[in-house]
Amino acid sequence: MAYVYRFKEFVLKPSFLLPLSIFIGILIYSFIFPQTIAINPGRWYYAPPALPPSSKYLFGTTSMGQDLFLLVPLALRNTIVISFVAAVISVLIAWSVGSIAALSSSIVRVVLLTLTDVICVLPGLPLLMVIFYIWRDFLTIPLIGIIMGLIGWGFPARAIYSIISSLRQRTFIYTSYFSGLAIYKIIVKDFAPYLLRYLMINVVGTMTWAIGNEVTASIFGAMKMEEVTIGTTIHWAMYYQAILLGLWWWLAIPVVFLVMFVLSLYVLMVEIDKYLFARARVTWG
Amino acid sequence: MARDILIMNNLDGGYEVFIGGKRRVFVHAVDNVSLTLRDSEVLGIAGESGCGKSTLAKMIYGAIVPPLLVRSGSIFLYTRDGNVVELNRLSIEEVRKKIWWLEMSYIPQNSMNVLNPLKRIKDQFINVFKYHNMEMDKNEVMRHLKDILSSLSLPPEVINAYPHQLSGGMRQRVVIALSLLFNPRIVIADEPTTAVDVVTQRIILSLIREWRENSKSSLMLISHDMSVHAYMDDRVAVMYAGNIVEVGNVFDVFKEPLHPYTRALIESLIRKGDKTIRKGLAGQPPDLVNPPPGCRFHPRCPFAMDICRREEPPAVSLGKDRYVKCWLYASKR
Amino acid sequence: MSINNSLIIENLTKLYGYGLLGLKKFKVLDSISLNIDLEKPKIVVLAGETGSGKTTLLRVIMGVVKPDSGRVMYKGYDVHRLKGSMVRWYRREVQPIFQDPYETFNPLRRIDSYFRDTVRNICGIRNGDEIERRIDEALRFVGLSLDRISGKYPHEFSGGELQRISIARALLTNPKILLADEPVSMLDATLRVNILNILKYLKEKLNMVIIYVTHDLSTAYYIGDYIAVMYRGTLVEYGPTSKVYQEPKHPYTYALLESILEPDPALREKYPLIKPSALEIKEFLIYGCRYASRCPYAKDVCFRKLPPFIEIDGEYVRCWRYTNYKE
Amino acid sequence: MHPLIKYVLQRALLALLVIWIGLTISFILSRLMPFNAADLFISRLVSQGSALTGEEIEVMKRQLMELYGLDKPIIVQYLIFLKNYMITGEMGPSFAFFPTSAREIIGKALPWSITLLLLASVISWLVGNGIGVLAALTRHRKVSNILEDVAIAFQPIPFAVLAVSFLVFYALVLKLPIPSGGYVGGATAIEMFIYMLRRALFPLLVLVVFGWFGGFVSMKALALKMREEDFIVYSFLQGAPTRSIRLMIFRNSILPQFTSLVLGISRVFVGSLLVEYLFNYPGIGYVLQSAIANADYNLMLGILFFATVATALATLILDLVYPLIDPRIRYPGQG
Repeated sequence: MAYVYRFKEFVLKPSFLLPLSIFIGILIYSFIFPQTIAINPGRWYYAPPALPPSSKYLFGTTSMGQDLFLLVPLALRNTIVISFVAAVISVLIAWSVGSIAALSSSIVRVVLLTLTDVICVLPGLPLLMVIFYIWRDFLTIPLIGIIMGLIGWGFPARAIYSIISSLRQRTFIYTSYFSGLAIYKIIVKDFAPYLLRYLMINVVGTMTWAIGNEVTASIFGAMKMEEVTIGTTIHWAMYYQAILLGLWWWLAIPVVFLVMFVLSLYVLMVEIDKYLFARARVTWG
Repeated sequence: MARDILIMNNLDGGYEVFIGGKRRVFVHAVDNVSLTLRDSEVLGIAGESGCGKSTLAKMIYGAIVPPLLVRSGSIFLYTRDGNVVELNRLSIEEVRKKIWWLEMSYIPQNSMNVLNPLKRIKDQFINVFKYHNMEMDKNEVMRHLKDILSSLSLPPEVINAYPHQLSGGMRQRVVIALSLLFNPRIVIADEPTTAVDVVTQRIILSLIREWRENSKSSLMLISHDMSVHAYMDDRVAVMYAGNIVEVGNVFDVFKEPLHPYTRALIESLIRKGDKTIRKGLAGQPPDLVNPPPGCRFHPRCPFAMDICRREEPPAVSLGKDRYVKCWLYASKR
Repeated sequence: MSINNSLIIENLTKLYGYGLLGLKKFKVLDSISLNIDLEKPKIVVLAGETGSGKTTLLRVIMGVVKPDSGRVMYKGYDVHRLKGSMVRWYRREVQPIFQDPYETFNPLRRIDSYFRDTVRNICGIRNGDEIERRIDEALRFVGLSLDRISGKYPHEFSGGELQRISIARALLTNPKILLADEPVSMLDATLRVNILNILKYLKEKLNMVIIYVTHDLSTAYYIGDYIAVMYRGTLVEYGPTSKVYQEPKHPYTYALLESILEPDPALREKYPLIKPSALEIKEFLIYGCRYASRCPYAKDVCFRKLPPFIEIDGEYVRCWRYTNYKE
Repeated sequence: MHPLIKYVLQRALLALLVIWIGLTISFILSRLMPFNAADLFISRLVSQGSALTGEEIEVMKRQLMELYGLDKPIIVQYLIFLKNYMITGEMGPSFAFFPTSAREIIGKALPWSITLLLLASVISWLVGNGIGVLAALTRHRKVSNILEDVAIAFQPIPFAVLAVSFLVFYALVLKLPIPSGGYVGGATAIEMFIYMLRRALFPLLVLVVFGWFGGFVSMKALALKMREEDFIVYSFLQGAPTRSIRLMIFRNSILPQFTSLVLGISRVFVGSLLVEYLFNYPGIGYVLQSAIANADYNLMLGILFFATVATALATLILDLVYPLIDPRIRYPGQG
């Protein structure tokens, strides 16, 4: 006897609705809201400096006279774009390398797996910091993401490799073969549902990894400091001694938004995963 | 006549499961079962998978771990020193210390996968001594071990091996050796030979048979395969959807199966050198959450009558040691 | 027997590696030759213990495992050298049934998608109504119908049902040969007979050849017309089932027949006790007869040289006892 | 050749390969800088009016030329670079702390970092796995579920964010001072070590407080699954006392976690760089920050090299040790 997890039931669950609305809210605030304001929120001294949150400046202002209510969405947007680009690039590389390694002959496989091992072992963050620092004058927001993607595909590629190699051994692949499916169709029909799940985990995992790297590198100052991101905002706050001066909002507001974004993304992923895979689960028997 | 050493009265239980984390249902796997096990006999429990055989074995052994739940019934055991204990009144600590492995041991289902992968075979044996606080000289233990292993045709090198280094059949024999370690008076074997091929099955069954004939212990053998019962049993009990539907001497049951289910089980067997078309049993055992009313077998029974659909049949005693739970043999109301 | 209407297995050898990087090899299949003519419907049983190579042989015939030497000829074509549309043709002619019904279908895919794929891709039928008619027809052979299965996932069926569904899917292409890999070993005894009866019925009704792999010699006799007994990668005996059962020629076949348990308590005292031999990779590495170390008739030559596969009145056997080999 | 030796060699080769690739990347980076390092920095030093004599500037120029071999063909430059790093260990001068060499600065900071790193990764691994197994076995389901919720909620948050939040909390809510102070001169090794431990206490606390989630979550899941394993149930039925069963569950589920211990070292490495900087702990992270603040490329490349060597060695050790602990995984070709 199986329990069928219905779509409606899943969508109406509070544990799905709440993170979904937070997620959408943050996206609106960070992507649509900045389009509606005329001034560049990164500019200095368009607001009085170092004001605590009030009804006029909802999230307070920085020592350089920036309104955090206007600054944070821009920073959030840039950070999200960086992490998303990094995730897309790393997933593309990881999936091609992992699946080619799993499906090809021994020499290609050994070469690709060794390459993957090397990428896994290379210390990502120090490398990124050096790269970012040397080319800080040439960096753009998408480029930061691309560079992170080029370095962060090691562990996902390893996972994809092992998933595909074990899927290959399953009997139902033979059934599909004898149902007249060509190899690429077997990959689409039989592998895809399993891989889809991992794709989701992969994208979310790489995004949080990239966010972490962006913030850490920025705190060290190894980043294009003129770009407004969550990391650079924190960096400047610390650079101008926000803690000593007691300007807690300068640090707390960006951090709170970032945490809300990461957590809502993570919970959404967990819930969608539960729904997709409840179908295949037999509750008892 | 041999003495009864294990008496089960009106055992009733099953699994409490949550479906989708919400609805709570009760899977009624064992429904009002009474049985006795005698001194020095092999009692077989037959039936398809999903009929509650393994659950019954767990209940008798006392392996009551949630979600398994015993709702009523009692089990009496005549111990080695002549006392009678009611097993389900004892605390789990007492059962663990005094009953398990000393009076009664257990060969679990898929026994080739029950050994600790990180321990050498000899340490797994030594651990059992430790569990029961037995002080033994190390050399003596080793000698004893080698004896037991060689009686199951296992080479002595086995004791230093890790489980993954042995073949499936060898691991199964190691588990049997473990269960016979203290020469218990009762062994409960739950499908000891499923998942092995016929040759290995034959080997394992002959080894168990040989051991039992020497030790005069009692064996309760659970298997869905009737030819295993024909080879091993003294008495056989047939179980269907949580009920014992027929009990009897193995020769009588195979010669003249009474319950339509028993008949179907035996008729579906293929004999060596027989090409005549056999009939299998259509359908499958019922859902134990909502079993059919009346006799649970009636939807699959070729002799089903009106009364079978309404009322549960009584257990009818037919001669010595022979019980059948079927309206065909009851005085119809 | 014509080449154009038979399945000919010629001198098939398959090596598997073990040890470091798989550099040491042993033969999972060693010089197997077998001719099966496709004129008359028949069931050929491949029998043997775990590790006898019977499933590997079946996979080689399916074309999904490549042999290291030797070949499989189907109707005059080498199965492993088919190209383009001939691959599709071979998949239409030969269809498999697998051992574990729960592994046969992807748990995340609906059952009927397999049926539609098969009809569309292998039979080349595009018309929706015609597809449904074909599927329903095939399912009726095994006592099911399209309505019963459409839109459902594998976990909504019992093992017996899934195995029947698996057979029905194989029937869609109207295959000449059905390759059944222990289709009943995971099922209850009561359900086994049903599946076996379906296979028997199909053989007659659809004029098919079924190659049936099993380790259970009693079902082998029930269903088989011919039997091939395998031991540790070699084919030791092949012949009509009744002949092999009445007078087994190879000592291993004899031992295997002895191990059958009869469902009759009256017979049990007659069974001899069998002592086990540890299944060892060593037995694969012997140059001679693999059974030599367990054989009561073993001579020196048995350990050194693989016996030839010789014919004795309609049966084939691989044993030195039936040759006039002198040392 | 004995398969074991072959395996060890294979793994060691992989480690060397990683180090080599790391070095090559460093070389490419130093060559692809959008400016000529040597000229730029000498001119910068001079323009800053630093009190360098002409002689010192000459020395620095010579050292840089030697290190990079700037006047030779690119292949020769590459070989010289490899030789300098891998064989002589010469990394050239630090721009910011001239005339101290980069190697000397890193060498001074390294013991501090390694102490912190090892302590942090081992302690947070122990804490995470220890609580994890207890949470799986405890009868107090509520407590263990709350712990799990906390861990799951914190797990996806990047460590940098947690560390900064902690700093804000520590300085603004608790109003406590941030410890400072660096190397002490003239102390004995033992005094030095004790001082080091005292200084490490605070960053260590941060690393452990936010470092146990991963270990906890996976260990709890593993131990819960282990509890249902056939061999555990079988031991229970054999009459094993609860204590033995708990020990067995612990032993069997801790094994796969060794992988995460070593992987954890590289994760903690990133965290410790940050914590060292945030809490003024005089380790590699602190040095890295000043290298960045002073545009000291040579020092940055040196740190990158050390980081590569460290992770490569840690992975190598894991690969070699793991089969010793788990009998199921033998070195290939063995038994």
